[in-house]
Amino acid sequence: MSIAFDLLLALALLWSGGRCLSVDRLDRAIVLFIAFGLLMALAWARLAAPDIGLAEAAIGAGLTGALLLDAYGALKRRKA
Amino acid sequence: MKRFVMGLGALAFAALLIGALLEPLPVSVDLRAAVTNNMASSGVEHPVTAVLLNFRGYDTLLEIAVLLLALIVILAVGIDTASDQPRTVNPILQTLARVAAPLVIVVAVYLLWAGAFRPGGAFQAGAVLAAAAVLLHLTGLLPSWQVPTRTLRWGLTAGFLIFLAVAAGLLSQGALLHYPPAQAGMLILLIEAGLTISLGLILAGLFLLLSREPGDDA
Amino acid sequence: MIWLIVLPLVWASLAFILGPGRGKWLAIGGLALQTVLAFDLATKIGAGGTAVGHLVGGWGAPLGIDLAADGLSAAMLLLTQCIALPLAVYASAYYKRDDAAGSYFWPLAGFLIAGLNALFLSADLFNIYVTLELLGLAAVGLVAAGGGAQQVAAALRYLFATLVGSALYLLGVALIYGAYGTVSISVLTPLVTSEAPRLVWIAGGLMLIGLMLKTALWPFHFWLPPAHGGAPAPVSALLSALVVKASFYLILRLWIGPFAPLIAAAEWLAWLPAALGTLAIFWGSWQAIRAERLKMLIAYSTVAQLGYLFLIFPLLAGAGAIQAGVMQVFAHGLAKAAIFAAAGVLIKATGQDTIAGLAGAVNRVPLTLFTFGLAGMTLMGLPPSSGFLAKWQIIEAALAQGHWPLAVIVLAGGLLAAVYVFRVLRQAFLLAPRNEEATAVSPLLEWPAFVLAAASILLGLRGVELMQLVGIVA
Amino acid sequence: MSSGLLFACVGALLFAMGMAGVMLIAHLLRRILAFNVMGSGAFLILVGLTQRNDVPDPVPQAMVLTGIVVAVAATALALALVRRLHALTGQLELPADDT
Amino acid sequence: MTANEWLPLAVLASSLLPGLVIFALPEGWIALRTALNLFGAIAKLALVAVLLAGVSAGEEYGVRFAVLPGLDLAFKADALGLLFVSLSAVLWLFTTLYAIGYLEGAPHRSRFFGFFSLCVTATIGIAMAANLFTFFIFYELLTLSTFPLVVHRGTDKAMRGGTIYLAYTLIGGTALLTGIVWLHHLLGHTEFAHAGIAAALGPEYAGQLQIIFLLLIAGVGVKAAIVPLHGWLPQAMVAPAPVSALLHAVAVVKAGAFGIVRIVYEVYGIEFAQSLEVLLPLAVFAAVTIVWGSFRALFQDDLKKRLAFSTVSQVSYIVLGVALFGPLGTIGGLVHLVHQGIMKITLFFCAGNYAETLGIHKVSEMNGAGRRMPLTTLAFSIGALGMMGAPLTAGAISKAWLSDGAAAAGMDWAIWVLWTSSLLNAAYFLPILWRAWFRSAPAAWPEERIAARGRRETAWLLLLPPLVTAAMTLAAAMLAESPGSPLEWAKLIAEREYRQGVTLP
Repeated sequence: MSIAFDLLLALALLWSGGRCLSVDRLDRAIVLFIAFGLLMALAWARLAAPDIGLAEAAIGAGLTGALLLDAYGALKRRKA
Repeated sequence: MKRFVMGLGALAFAALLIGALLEPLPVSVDLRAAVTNNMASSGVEHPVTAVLLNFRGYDTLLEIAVLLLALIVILAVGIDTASDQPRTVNPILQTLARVAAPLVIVVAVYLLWAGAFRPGGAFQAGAVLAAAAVLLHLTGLLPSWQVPTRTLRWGLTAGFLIFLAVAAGLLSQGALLHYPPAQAGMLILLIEAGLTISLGLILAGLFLLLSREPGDDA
Repeated sequence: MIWLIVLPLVWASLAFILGPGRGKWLAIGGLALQTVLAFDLATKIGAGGTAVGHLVGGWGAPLGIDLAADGLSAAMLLLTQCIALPLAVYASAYYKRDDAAGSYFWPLAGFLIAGLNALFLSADLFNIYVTLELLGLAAVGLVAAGGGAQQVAAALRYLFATLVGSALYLLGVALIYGAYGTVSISVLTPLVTSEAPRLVWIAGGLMLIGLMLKTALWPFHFWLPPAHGGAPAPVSALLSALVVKASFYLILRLWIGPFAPLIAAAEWLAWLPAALGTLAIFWGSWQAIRAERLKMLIAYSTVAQLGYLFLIFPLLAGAGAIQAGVMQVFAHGLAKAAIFAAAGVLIKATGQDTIAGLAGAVNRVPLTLFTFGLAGMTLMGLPPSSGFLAKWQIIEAALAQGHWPLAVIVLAGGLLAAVYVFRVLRQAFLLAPRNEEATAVSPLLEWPAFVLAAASILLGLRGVELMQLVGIVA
Repeated sequence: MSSGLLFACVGALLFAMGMAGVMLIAHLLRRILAFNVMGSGAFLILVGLTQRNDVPDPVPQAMVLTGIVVAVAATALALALVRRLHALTGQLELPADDT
Repeated sequence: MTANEWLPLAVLASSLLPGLVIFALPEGWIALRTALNLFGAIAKLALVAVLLAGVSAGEEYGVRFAVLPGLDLAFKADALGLLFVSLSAVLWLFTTLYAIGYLEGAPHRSRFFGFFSLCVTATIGIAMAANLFTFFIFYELLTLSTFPLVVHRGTDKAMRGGTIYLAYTLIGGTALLTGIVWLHHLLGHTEFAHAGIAAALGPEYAGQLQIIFLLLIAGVGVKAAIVPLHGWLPQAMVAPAPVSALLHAVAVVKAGAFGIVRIVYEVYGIEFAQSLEVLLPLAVFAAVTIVWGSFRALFQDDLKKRLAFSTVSQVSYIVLGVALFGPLGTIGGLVHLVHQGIMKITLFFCAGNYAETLGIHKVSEMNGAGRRMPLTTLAFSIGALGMMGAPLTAGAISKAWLSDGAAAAGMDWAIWVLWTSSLLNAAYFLPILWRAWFRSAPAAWPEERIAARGRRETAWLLLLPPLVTAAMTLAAAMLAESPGSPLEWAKLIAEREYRQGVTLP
């Protein structure tokens, strides 16, 4: 069971990581990156590292994601 | 062509690395035991916090310096005058944020306190504080930052300076960050309290400074 | 020695609190104190003949982080403070009040110097990673500060190079920790053997490549010329003189430390950096000869001069190679700081950054041109100068071990350097039509540069103490 | 295979992917994403490899915490530069080698 | 530090310190600059006199500092070194006087005199170096300090000359450095010693030592302007007259020639060099240079260029003397080191006077110059006759000893070379004298800058130095046998350089 979950999580990580680098639209890439960060937080939990999980969710996915989204928004606004 | 070669190279590298990862390894040192044995004199009960603020506290000290430095660089890169456009604000959200903000602070304090014996600590607490600030900003309750005032600069730096002062003060004990076991818990809590505030401000600052709308060209 | 790390952190933070453009006196005072401390440390190690250590937190490796200073690190620390102090004086005159580029110079420079000192003192691979990031981000910030599009683009290029370099290094550290369970250099060194698992070889390769990227060794040099050539003069000087040397120091430290058994098992490995270094010398010199902007010429010269540092790797088996490398680090550090500072003066005096625009500069800023000439002597390796001693030592070590091609490369590189140095001097001696009245240049700009250049020459007359100090390697 | 080792291998793949991304992608925001993926890969390897017997080790965990904070600092800095570049030139890619 | 240690340093400092101070002086402080220059020059002469007295009494002067472990910056004031030091010190004084007159009112004099002093310091350093390492340091310093002098005028032509000069000397310096490091690697040191140091290596090193000899001689041969390494010398003529005078008579070419002397006698040792069979090729190159230089001089219309090719030829007299295996040749070569310096500096002073006073730059413009400037032309004539080896001039003494040396070494062809050269010398100098004395002057000089005032044909600071050096040319010949003459000093050196002791006629 846990092995299966790990494998699934691993695949999800690789997929989201790969897609966020290759997807066409920038906003989707950023959203995928945030998803990737959240999956990372899960992986940390699976690795018995809840501290990192918390930090990853808050900083890695949360803050970085917010920064990226904000940057994206600003760039789009200026282009417009 | 370049893409193909690079991709292939990366794949080969990953394969090589995974192959090597799967080989048996002669681990000679295991720090788990060392951490467990020294927990008693570390001043905290949570091993990760003990490593972070005591055993390898020096790393953390420099890491805070990196964070502060990043903030300064962001300030240094662009001194644009902002034209902070009013965002479309949902009044319900605003009310919600007003209620949430004090709650978030309580959560942060809890996380800070919890860090001593379970997952949590200054970083998470600081991140939560920063999240609150971002939330307030997004709901239009907190303007984005311009060049910070001196008070704010004190706030941003205080956590780092407290940490540095404690670290250097402990030189009297024979080494940098050499906590006497009896006072270790208190000193670490002091550092963490300082860090929580400064980290919250810095992390929020990363966002609030970046979200300045740069003018056309300074 | 711990104060060498704490002091710059303190003055950097205080300078930030004081506000934009302020804090130069704090910085100069702090640096003066640090210079004294570095001298003190070097004398102590030189007199005692052994390395000194400091167990942070009192735990000791492998649980805690150790700091250690042997002759090599003491020499690097000394160089750092001795270059930073005159440059601080220079910078205090360089940035005008309200100059956007200078608003945050002092805190950034403080963190940069703290990063350098912490790096030279650290004996813990992961801690070194943190110092590398401190150093790299501070350097990027200095390049970007208040600059135009070109400068920001250069900073971004530099940022990605340094981040990828750190990431490679970090992965190496992760693998080392996985394999041995420690990141302390002193604990690690006896554990690594030539029969180390494949993972350790990969780790070594990753770390060295990452550091070479940060040292801008050919072909990883692409980021250096725009960054060093585009930044304000005091920043270029700090970067070229010190920052790239830090990662070189680490390569050397790892090469003769934990990874020595691996390299002994595959001696041909040592020729790899030497070959890249050779290409760097020729490529960098060639680009410098072709450059049209003065600071680009100097930046390419840095690419070339860094090449010499990597020629010593095949020679490390014999005596004197480390000394030769350190002498070259000193020679290039002092001379390049002086020459970038001098270039800053020339640009201020002539109002342009082209070599063609230098005509007649000798009559306007003679002291600066003299500085340029002295530093140029060091770069060309002409005696009497520390650059000459460095080349002498490399050639001698090469001959002693029968690797005469290295000697030929060094000699040829010296001639190429002469071409690009004299390109500048020749232009400056040309008669110029008396055009616009000369811009007055502050003596606080001219003299620090001169002091640095003079130091690079004087070291060429007395290098004994330094070489003895460097001989004390832990 | 233990979860530790599994995630270490995932880390290796992520690192390689991120590295290829940093080198190949010209768009600066995406390059920042790639750098973050690369960093995450290194972190996974650090913890996963050490915990290949699934016994938690607080030391690498603390290191990764440090690393994450450093990475977010670097990301914020990079974003600041990218946004500045965009404000100055309207570009989101580095100019071809202008050396 | 004892007096015997600091005296050599004081000799160096007597030009170095004034030079450094002069750099810092504002352009307008003429009096202080002049005073410093003269003070330095006179102090140097006084110090040299003390050294000369000491060395002839058997005192040893020397001092050394460690630069790197096992590598010393070392000075010694021995008989050979002092020969060159005294020549430089004497001629520096006169050249300084001349330069003060020549550059009156010209721009950038602080820079000029600063580098001028550095250049003399480098020459003194070369003379007193006690090992090849120290020699090399000052040898390259000489290159660097003369470059700003060569390009002093800042014109495109000056730059071209300067660039060619640099290209030759820096490449030569690289060859020299290669040889020195190689030798240092083999021997572990490069100290100069009587009878040489290279002989300490076994016969299996003969091949390497021959290559090193080639590298070393090629390195110093550039400055000594041995054919085919002489190309820079005529190009460097763009420099102001005092610089040409100093470059040609004292500093640069003599540094090269002196280097050859040190390398042959005190690195290899004359006997060991003979056994390595490297002396004959050196003699052949010297002979070719002697003839080729004289031959090229015939066709130069530019006065300074003609003198330059003459220098090419004459400096190789010294080399030839050194390469002749035997004390007589040695004495001839060494004494010519001094004699050629005095004579050639006279000629360059005079050439400068013609150019500065009347604007004469070419041989074809010399008609009647003797009547307008009799004293200058008198000095010029003495110098020219000396170059030809006419009796009663210093040149005659050198040539006599060189011929005797060639005969003693059994190299009769060298005598023919000397005679050929003398004839060629006559062929390119006599027409000048004839034009100057016996042709009538043109209606107007090319550019008369200094008008004759009463009986003074030009500024006295320009006139005095060539007259003094011309007088010395005669004195060196007439007082050749008296104690303290260059010839007697050369004999002293020869006695010390040959291992078995020498019996001199």
